[in-house]
Amino acid sequence: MKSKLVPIAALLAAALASPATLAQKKYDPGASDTEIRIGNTNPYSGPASAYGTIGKTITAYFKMVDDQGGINGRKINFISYDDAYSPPKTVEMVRKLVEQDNVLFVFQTLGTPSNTAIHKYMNMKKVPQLHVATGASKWNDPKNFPWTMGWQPNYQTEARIYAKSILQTKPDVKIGVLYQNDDYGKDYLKGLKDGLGDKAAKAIVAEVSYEVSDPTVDSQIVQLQASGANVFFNVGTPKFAAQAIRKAYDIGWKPVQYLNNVSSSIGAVLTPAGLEKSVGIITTAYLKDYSDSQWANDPAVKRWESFMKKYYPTGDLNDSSNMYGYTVARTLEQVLKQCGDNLTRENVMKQAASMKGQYIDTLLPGITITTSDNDYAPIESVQMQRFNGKRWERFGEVMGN
Amino acid sequence: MALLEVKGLHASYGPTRVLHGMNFAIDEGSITAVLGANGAGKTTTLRALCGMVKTEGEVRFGGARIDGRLTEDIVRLGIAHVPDGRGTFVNLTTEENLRLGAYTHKDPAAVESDLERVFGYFPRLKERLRQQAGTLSGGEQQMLAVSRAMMLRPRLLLLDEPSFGLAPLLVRELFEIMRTVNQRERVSILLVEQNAAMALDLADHAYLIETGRVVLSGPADEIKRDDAVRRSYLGY
Amino acid sequence: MDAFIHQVLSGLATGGIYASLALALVMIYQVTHLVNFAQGEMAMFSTYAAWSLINAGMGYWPAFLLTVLFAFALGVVIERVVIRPVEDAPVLAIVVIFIALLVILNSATGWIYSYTIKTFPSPFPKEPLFGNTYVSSHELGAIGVTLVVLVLLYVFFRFTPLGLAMRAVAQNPESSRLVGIRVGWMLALGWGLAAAVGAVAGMMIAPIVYLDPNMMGGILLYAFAAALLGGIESPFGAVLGGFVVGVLENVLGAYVIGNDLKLSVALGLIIGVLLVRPSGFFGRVHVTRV
Amino acid sequence: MTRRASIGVAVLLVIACLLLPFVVSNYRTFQFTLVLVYAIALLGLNILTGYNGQISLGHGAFYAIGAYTAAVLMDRLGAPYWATVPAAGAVCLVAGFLFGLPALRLEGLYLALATFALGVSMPQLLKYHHLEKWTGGVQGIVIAKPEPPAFLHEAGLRMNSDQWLYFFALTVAAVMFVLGWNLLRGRVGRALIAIRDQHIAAEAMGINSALYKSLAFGVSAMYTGVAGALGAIAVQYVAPDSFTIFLSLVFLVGIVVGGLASISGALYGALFIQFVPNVADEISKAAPWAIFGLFLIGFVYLMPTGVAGAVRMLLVRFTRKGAK
Repeated sequence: MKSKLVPIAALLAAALASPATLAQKKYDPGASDTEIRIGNTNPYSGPASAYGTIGKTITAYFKMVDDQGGINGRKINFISYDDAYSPPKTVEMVRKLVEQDNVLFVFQTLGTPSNTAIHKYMNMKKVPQLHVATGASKWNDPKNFPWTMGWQPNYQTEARIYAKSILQTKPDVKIGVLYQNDDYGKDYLKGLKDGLGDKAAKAIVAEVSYEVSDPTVDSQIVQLQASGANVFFNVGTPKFAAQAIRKAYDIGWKPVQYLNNVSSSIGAVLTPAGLEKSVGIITTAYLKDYSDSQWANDPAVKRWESFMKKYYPTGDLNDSSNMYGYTVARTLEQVLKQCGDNLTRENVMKQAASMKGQYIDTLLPGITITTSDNDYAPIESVQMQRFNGKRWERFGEVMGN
Repeated sequence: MALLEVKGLHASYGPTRVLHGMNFAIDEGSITAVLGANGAGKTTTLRALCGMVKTEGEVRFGGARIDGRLTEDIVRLGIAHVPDGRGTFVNLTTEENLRLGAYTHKDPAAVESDLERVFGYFPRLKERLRQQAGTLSGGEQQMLAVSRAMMLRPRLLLLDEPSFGLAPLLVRELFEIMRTVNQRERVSILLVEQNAAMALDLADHAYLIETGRVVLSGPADEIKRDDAVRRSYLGY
Repeated sequence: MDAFIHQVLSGLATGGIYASLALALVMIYQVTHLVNFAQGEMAMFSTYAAWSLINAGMGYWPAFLLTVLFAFALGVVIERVVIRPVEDAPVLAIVVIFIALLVILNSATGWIYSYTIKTFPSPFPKEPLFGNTYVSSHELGAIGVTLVVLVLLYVFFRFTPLGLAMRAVAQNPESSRLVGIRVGWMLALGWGLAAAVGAVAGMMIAPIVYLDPNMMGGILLYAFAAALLGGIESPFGAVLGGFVVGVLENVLGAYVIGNDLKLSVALGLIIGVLLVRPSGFFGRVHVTRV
Repeated sequence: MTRRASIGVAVLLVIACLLLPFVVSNYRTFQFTLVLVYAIALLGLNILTGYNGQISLGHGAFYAIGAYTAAVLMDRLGAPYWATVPAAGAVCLVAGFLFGLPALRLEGLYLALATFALGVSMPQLLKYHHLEKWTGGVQGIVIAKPEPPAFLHEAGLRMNSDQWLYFFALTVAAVMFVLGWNLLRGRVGRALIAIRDQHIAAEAMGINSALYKSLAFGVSAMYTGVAGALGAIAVQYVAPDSFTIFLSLVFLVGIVVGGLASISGALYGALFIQFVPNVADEISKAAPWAIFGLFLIGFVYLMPTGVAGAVRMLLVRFTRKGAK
C-alpha cells in the first residue's frame, strides 16, 4: 500500500462514500461525527427511587463532559428513562432506547431483576449492556453473554473476602447474618457460605432476613444476639444497616461486625447509627468516601465536590451513590476515549474489555480496573478497612479473587 | 308580617324540576299544614326552604332573604327541620343526639335547661339517654327527632311526615304535644302530612299542593269543608 | 426466656410506632369515614418540615409545636383544595386521589431532601431508663406521647361539642347541617387534626426508623391493620391493636414462622380475627332498626 | 350516535387494531401488546370492584400468580406458551374463588385490608425459600420468546415475534372481552350490580349473593391471571419485584381513570397506566411520580366517572345536537 495511488483512492473514497473510510471512522447506530447516544434506565420513581440519584449524577457528569467539548469532539447524548425498578418497565424502556432512540449501547441499567430481564434481549440484539449497576456475579460471563458487562466488585466476592478474614482471625467463630430478603442479600449470604466452605454449616449459627417493608430490624438483632453469635455480618442497605448497628450496641451485643460495602458510607450510615456505636466495624471499600475526613483534602474528592456543586447541586454529598455514579461515568469516558473514531458496538465492547490496570482517582489507592476478553469484571479488588470512631483505617492488602 | 314568605319558588333535582313556582306564607305563631298526594312535592318544599335542593325564587324569613344560603346558616337563623326519615344519628346515644340539636348554642347552662324542658314533653327519652339512638323504637326515634329540633330553640319548626310509621294513638299524642309546644313556646310550625284529617285538626292554616304548585289555600276549617279535599284526602 | 421477653418488649416498642400512626387513621375515619392512604406520607412530609426547622437552629419543642401547626394547616389545605372538588365522586375515585397524594408527597420529598437517611433528634434522654438494654428511653417516651395523644383524642371526641359534631358529620352529613353544623369546615378540621396527630407520630417514629421518604411505607399497612383490629372508630382500639400487631409480628418472626413470612402470616391472622369479630376489639356493633 | 355509525366506528377500530403492528415500530407494537394485557387485567378488576362493588387493593397478586403459572409451566415443564394462558386462567379462577370465600364476610375497609395484605404478601411468598425450586426465588425465571407458528410462514405471512405476540394478545383480549361483554350485559351482570347497589333487596329477589360474590372474585382473578400469563410471555421474565403492591394500586388507578363498571373503561385505563408514566418521566426526571400524581388528580377532577363516563356524556351530547 505504498503506491502513489493511495492518497487519491482515499480522497475518492471520501468524496464518494461515507466519511467512515476516512481516518478509519466507523459508526454503528447511535454514533456520528457529532454525537454518541447512550441509553440508561434508573428507578426515578417507585420503591427504589433512592438509587435514582446514580442516574442523575451520570446525567450531570456527561453534561459537564459536553460543556468541556465532549469526548473526541463528540457530544454525549445520555438518554435516561425511569423504570420504577419494575422489570417489565425496564424491558419496555430499553427496547425504546435500542429500537427507537437508536442508542449505541445502554449503560448502568440498575438492579439485578431489571438487568436479568433485558439480559437475553441485549445479547440477541448484540447491543452492549455496559457496566450494569448491580453486584450480582452473573454479569461476568463473556462466553454466554458477550454483550453484557458489570462494573463494581460483586457481592459474592466481597463476602468471600469477609469469610477468609473471619476464618483467619477467629478460631471459635459463631456468625450471625442479617440480610435483605432479595437477590442482593442472598448473593452475600451465598458468598459467605462459599468462602467458609465446609465450615459454613457449623460457623453460621443464625441467618435472619428482613423485608424492605419492615419498619425496623430490631427483632432480628435480638434474634441474632440470642443465637450467641460472636461475629455479626450486616448485609443491609443503609437505613437497615444503621438501625442494626445502633440496636446491637443498645442491647449490649458486642460481636465483631462485618458490614457490607453498600452501607459503608460514614455520612449515610455510621453517623446516623452513631459513630461511637460503630467503632471496630470492618468493611471493604473500593471508592473514596466523601464523608470520611481522611479524604477532606484529596484533590480527586475536591474535584468531585466542585462537580457536584456545579452540575448536581440538589444531590446529597453524603450519598455514596453519587460518588459511585461519578466514578462509573468516568470509566465509560475512558472506554469511549479509547474507542477513538471507531464507534461500533463491537469496538465499544472490545475497548471496555481491554482496560489494563486503569486507575480512576476516586477509587481507593491500589484499586484498578482490569478487563480482558474472558474477564468482564472491571473492579475485582477491594480494600479492607476498620472504623476507628472517626474514619476508616485501611488494613491489609488490596484483595481480589 | 308573615314569619316566612315564599314567592315563585322553583326547585329541581338535577335536570328534573319538582316545584313550579310555589307561593305561600306562614304567620308568626301559627301552625300551617301542607297537604298533597305522594310525589306532589311536599318533602321537596321543606328541603327547598332549608337550601337542601337547588332553588329559584324568593324565600324570606323574618323579612330577610334566605334562598341560596347554606343549610347550616339557615338553620342558625332559627329554622329547625325534622326531615323525612327522621335523620337520627343512629350510632350516637340519645343524649348525644339531643346535644347536637343544641350545637349552635354555646351557653352550657341554657343547654341543660333546654334538655329538661324537652324531657318535660318526652319523659321517655330521659330513660333512654345512654342508649344508642338506632336501637330506639320508631315512636321513640320520632320523639327524639322532634326533641332534637326543639333543642335549637327554633322560631319555625318544619316537620316532615311526623306520623309516618307510627301507631294512630302515638300520632295523636305527638300532635297534642306539638300543639302545646306551639302555644306555650310561640314556635311556628310548618307541617307536611299525608294524614290530612289529623293535620287539619291541628293546623290553623293549610295549603294543598299538586305537582309542585299550590292549588288551594285557606284556614284549616275551610279546607276541611272543601268538597274536593274531602273526597281526595279525607276520604268521606 | 430472656430473649422472649426481649422480643415482646421490642414488639411493644415497634407496636407503639404502629399505634401512633393508627391514631391518625382513626382520627380521619371518625370524620370522613375514609381511610386516608396518604396519611403516612403526610406525616413523613411534616417530619421533614420539623427537621428543616431544627436544622435551621430552632429548639426541639418550638419546632415540634410549629410542625404540628404546619401539619394542621397542610391537612386543612389538602382537604379544601384537593378533596373538596371531588367530594361527590365515587369513593374509589377518592381512594385514587389518596394514592395520587401518596406518590406526590413521596416523590416531592425525595426530590427536595434526597433519599439519604437523616437522623431526627429525640426529646428524651440518650441513656436508657434504669440502664436496661431492652427498650430505649425514646421508645418509652414515644409510647408515652402516643398515650397522651390517645387521651386527648378520647376527651376531644367524647366530651367536647366539636368532637361530637365531627362524629355526627361522619355519620350523617345532612342531619348535621340541619342542626347547624358547618359540615365543610368540620371535614377540613378533621383533616387538619388527623394531619397534626400524624405529624406527632412522624416525629416520634423518625428517631427510631430514621427519616427518609419511604419511612412510612411498611408502617402504614401495619397501622391500618392495627386500626381495624382495634375497631376503626376507637382510639383505644387503635393503640391496643398497634401493640398486638407489634408483639405478634416479633413472636411469629422469631419463634414460629421465620422472618421472611412473618408479615404475610401476621396479616393473615389479623384478617382471621376480623372474620370472627368484624368490629375489632373495641368497635361497636351498630344495630339499627329499620 | 346511530346504530350504523357505531358499527362503522367499530369496524374502523378493528381494522386499526389489525393494521397497527404493520404501521408502527416493533417497540410500539410491544407497548400495545402490554396495553392489551393490562386491559384484560383491568376488565377483571372491574368485574369485581366496578360491577360487584368489592374493592381489591391486591389484584397484582393474581396477576403474579398467572405470570408465574405461565413461567413455571414453560420453563420447568416445557409447556407451549399458548397452553399456559388458559392454565393460568384456571389456576387463578380457583385461587380467586378460594380467596373470595372468606372475603365474603369482609366488606369495605376490611376487604380493602385483606386484599392489600394479599398484594403486599405476594412477592414475599414468591421468594419463599421452600418454593424456590419452582419460582426461582429472588432471581425469577427467564422464559423464551414465542416465535410465530410455522403455518403462518408457510401461508406466506411474514411476521416477527413482536407482531405475532401482539396478534396473540389481541386474540386473547378479544375472546376475553366478548366473554366479559356477554357475562356483564346479561343476567349475571345485572345480579352483580344488584348486589352492589341493593344488597338486601338482591337477596330478597332470590339472588344467591354469596355465590355470586365469590364467583365474581374467581372470574375477576381469572381475567387478571390470564393477563399475567400474557404479560409474562411478552416480557419474557418474571421476578417477585415485578409484582409489588404498586402494581395492584396501579390497577385500581386504571379502572377508576378508565371508568368503573364499564367494559370500554378497561381499555382507556390500560392506555393510561401504560403511557402516562412515560409522559411523566419525559416531563421530569427529578420527581416523575409527582407528575404522575398530578395527572391522576387532573383526570379524576375532569372525569370523575372515568374516561368511559366522559366519552358516554360526549356521545349523548353529540347525538342530541345531531337530532336537532
